[in-house]
Amino acid sequence: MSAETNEVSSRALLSSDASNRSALERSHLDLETAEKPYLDSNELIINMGPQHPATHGVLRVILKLDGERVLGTECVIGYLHRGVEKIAENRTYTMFNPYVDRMDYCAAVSNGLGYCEAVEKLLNVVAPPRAQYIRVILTELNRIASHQLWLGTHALDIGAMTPLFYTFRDREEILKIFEKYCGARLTTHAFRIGGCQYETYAGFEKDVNNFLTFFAPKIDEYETLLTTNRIWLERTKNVGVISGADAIALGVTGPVLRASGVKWDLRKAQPYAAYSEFDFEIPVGTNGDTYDRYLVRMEEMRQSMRIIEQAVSRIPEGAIMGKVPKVIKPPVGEIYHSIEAPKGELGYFIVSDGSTQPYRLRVRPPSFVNLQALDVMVRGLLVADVVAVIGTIDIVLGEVDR
Amino acid sequence: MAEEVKTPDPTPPLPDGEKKALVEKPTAEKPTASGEPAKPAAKPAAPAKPAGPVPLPWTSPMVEKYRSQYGSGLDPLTYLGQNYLAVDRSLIPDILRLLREEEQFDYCVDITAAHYPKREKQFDVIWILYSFPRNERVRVKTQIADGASIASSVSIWPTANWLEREVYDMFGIQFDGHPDLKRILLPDGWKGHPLRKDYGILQQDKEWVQINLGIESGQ
Amino acid sequence: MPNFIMSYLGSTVTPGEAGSQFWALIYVLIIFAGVSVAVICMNWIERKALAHFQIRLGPMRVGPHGLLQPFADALKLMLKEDIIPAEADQFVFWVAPLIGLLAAFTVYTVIPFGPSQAVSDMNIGILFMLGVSSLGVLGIVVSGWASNSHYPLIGALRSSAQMVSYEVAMGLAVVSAVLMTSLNASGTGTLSMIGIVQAQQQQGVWFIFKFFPLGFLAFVIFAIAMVAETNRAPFDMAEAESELTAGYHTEYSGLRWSLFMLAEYAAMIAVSSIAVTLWLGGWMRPFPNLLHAPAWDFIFSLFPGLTFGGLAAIAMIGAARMPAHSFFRIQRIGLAVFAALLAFSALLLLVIAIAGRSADTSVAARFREGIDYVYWFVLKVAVFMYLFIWYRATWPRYRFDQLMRIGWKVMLPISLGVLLLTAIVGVILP
Amino acid sequence: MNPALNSALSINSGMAPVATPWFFYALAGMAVLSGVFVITRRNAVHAALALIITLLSVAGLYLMLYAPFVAGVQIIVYAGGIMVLFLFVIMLVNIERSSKERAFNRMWPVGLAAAGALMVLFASAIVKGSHINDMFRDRLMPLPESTNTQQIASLLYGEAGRMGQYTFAFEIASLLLLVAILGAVIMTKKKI
Repeated sequence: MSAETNEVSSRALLSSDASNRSALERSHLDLETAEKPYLDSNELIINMGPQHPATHGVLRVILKLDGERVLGTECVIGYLHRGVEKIAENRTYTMFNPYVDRMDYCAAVSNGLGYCEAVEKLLNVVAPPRAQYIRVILTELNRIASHQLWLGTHALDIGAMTPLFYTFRDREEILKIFEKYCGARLTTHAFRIGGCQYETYAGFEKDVNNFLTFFAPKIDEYETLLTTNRIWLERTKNVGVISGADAIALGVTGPVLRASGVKWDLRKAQPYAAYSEFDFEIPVGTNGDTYDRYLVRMEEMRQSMRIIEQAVSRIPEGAIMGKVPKVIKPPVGEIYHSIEAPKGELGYFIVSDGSTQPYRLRVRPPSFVNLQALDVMVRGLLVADVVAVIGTIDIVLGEVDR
Repeated sequence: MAEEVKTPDPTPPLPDGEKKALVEKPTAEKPTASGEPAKPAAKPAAPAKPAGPVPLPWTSPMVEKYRSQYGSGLDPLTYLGQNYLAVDRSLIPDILRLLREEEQFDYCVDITAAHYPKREKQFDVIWILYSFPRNERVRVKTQIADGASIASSVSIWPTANWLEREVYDMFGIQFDGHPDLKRILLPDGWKGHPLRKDYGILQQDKEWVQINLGIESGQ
Repeated sequence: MPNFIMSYLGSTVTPGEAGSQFWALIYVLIIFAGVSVAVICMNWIERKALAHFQIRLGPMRVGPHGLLQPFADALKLMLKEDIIPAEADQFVFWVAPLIGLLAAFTVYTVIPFGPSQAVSDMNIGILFMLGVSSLGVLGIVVSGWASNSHYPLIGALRSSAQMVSYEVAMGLAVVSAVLMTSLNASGTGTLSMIGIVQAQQQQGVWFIFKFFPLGFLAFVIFAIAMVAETNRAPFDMAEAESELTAGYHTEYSGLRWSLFMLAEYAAMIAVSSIAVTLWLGGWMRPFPNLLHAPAWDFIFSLFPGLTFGGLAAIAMIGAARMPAHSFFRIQRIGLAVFAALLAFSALLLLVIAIAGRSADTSVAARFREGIDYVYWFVLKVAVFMYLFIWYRATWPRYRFDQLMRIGWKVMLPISLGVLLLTAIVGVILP
Repeated sequence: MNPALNSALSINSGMAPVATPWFFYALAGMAVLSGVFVITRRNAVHAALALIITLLSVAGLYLMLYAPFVAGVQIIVYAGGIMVLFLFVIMLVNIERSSKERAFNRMWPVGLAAAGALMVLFASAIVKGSHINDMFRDRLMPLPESTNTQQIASLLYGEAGRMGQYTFAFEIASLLLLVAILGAVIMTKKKI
């Protein structure tokens, strides 16, 4: 790293020090009282990423270190910026639908659900119940898949290689169901505005049920590897702590918020799709540390299985497509709709000018907002913890940068 | 106001099934907000005007209080069951602070903007807020002219830091008092603000691309 | 010439003691080749075992079941461009991998594969081993510095701090084993590696079971410290790939990088050998104290042959189970030839075991004995090598401060306590 | 090779006769050469590496003197332990700055004079002792049967039932070192 960049980034770090002080005094107080370096040693500024194995893509974090202790961070993002919002303004509502899958590609179904529901809201139509159920099943399957991916990579960051392969093995079963349903595995484009494009294939319920019976012991298998593992506990307990108040102030949502003790899940708070019809719990943590976030996500997978089980057993008959015009032309107006994506609140703010293309489409990406909390979470920790915390926030750079 | 010049669009047909859905939808949307007097105003909105929804006045004790305090600078509206306040630019710092401190809108969901090049005040800046205690969303909206700046809300919600940076990056709207207002998604030296309507979808900062990437064009 | 070889086979002392520089050189060459082959095998086994831990197949393409993969890797590494960063300290960058490699291989001069199967029997053997293996850290430190880059520097700082701290606990654990060697009539212990095994032989017990649980505790401390010493998971902070990309060897490539790997694996084998020598009876076969009848000697001497036979059978089954597709024809033939080679070795070993079954001083008997010694020693070391892989597959990585805390606040007091208790018990008990 | 040394060697037949003059000259030469490098290299890491070679050569000389224990301790303590700490510290120092500083200060003539005097002393010893072995003959003791390690142990700790010559001094020295370690820990760490 050149001296020039050093200077720029350290200036940026200093200025961000001054900024958040009012709202986040706790973490900054820690920084203030941290031992001053005894010798006249230069603070080390190292550049983590964008080509770094543990930054989950092309995240670049500039770390200011004293030895191995983190004095401050600055995230440099945008390496994967594709201008999704600009593209939306130049595509029709239908044409834009596949693009949303490319944001959080680990949870493409959730992205699609959020988008379709937002446009439906703008159109003032509701998808028929059967479509709602299919949506719930696929979205929850995707939530499990996303959490599996998170678990594998997070464990890999902390040094446990093996869980990655176990989670990928089991994620494969979910992807198979997606593939059988809509032909795609990752960027599924499963839903359409007004409902679903495809009726479930013959044996869909059986496949999903098979997956549930297959997967239940697998979660226990993951937990056997990690939950009571001494090293795992040492590496995750009291690491990257964020209090509930700080989390709310920083707009953190999803499992990260819930692990800090805030019992808030959009599926319960403002139910969308068919979620109000299912019985499930919201797992909540107490300490807001990396371990709690791990536990919360593990429990979320179990709760997702509960939802899927109920949905599959009660899936109603009927149409899968609502009465939506061929050409989607919502009335003039603007709408904000958000869903609980695996990573947090995924919102779509759409402004319509009455034409076939969105006048303005804003995506509220959970990863982007959650990533902002990284600085608060890692100050005063060690380099190794930065990796653990990046993992635990569960970011997907496709969504951060859009 | 964007919605003042609204022409109700008759496109969405509302057959019986959809009507029913429409009626039950707002209740599903805000189950805990039913205790407030805001609902009776919102509920009959959709069935009363099947031709197409339009923004209606939004009334609630909270809104009344501010209305009396700030007068015409505040225009509370509701559209499809979603409430928003159209606020004059000068009132923005006060309103946001009051919403945060007195009305418990403790979670700033998003800050974004929209560009209307034909208007005199070209930009809408929109705050999407949520209150955990009330389980209620509200949007705050204001219009500002190109080149004008607006008060930063980082001191109210720290999360506004990156969100405002993104708005600055994409629209070029200045936020006064932002601690570190610089580009976030685009590289630092980039020229232009891509989400403005006059920025073409294939447009790019050719100069930057040539200097920094060493290629003729990014496309 | 045959006489010359036979004279050696009849010898009961190491070439170093006998003053035979020629045989010492031959031994050095054999050990160098042997360790290199062991590293290659270890490479393949690690990849395969790790793969099977992780429900993968591992290398399958180069040779039957990827058997030739290590050679392909070696070839690739040798042909790869050798990059020295422009800002690096050229000379130090060049010399750093050699330091580690030299340290790792020098240790082998005193490792006793049998009572006479060692290059030399230094009377400070264990001290020499600890000293020379502690030189290995110099290579790491210096390489991290010479790269002139942040990640290698942090990796080097981590590993130097780590190795220096764990050496303390390791040394104390070793001392408590050395103390146990003095429990004989004359009351004098030994630092000689061969002497330590012989002391276990005389006392009729592996030191791991001596003064239970003291010997066991010392062994456990050593077993933990040796993982930290060799920078392996879960203590692989120096090269933690998710934090420091590759730690101290981030800037290295090609052959130079492979020297680091070679040194790492050689060091792993070396520390495992120390553990085996000090606590697990070195070259001794299991239960020499209980099952000491000549018949038992004979039965145990069949093990090397049977092991190779088992491997041959596995390879044969593998060849038979290969899919009947023309693509696999060459692989099948290759695996069958490999199986045949193993079977031939097995046969040879069995013949030697039977020919040398009498406990006299005939050459065949000496030969059989030598094979037995080396076999049991290598088998014990192999168990440790498997453990290294197992650790890596199972555990997350410790954080640096936690590692140091364990080293100084847990391991050091325990090893001191074990040392004191061993000394007290050793004086009181006999 | 002189006969006295030969007879000394024959006593301890367990030791191989590695103590040929060639080994000595090679090791001594390496020690001197790398010693010169230590003081002339501007780059501190290069100097440290040269110092390691010096220490290892000296360890080799100890081995030739049938003092393997001392050689082993030399390797462990100096080459393996202290030099690693040296490097550790050097790496944290700004090399660019230190390499620009002058390698010698104004005291170098004094040092040179001292080194010259020492050299004259050694040279006279060599010149005097080269043709007559008498000078060291009465000092050349036959090697004892016990190994060097045991000799040191009996000096330090005594043999069965008898206190060693230096037991008390040794223990006092180790206590002093312990105090020094504790002091260093307390001085550097505010809370333990």
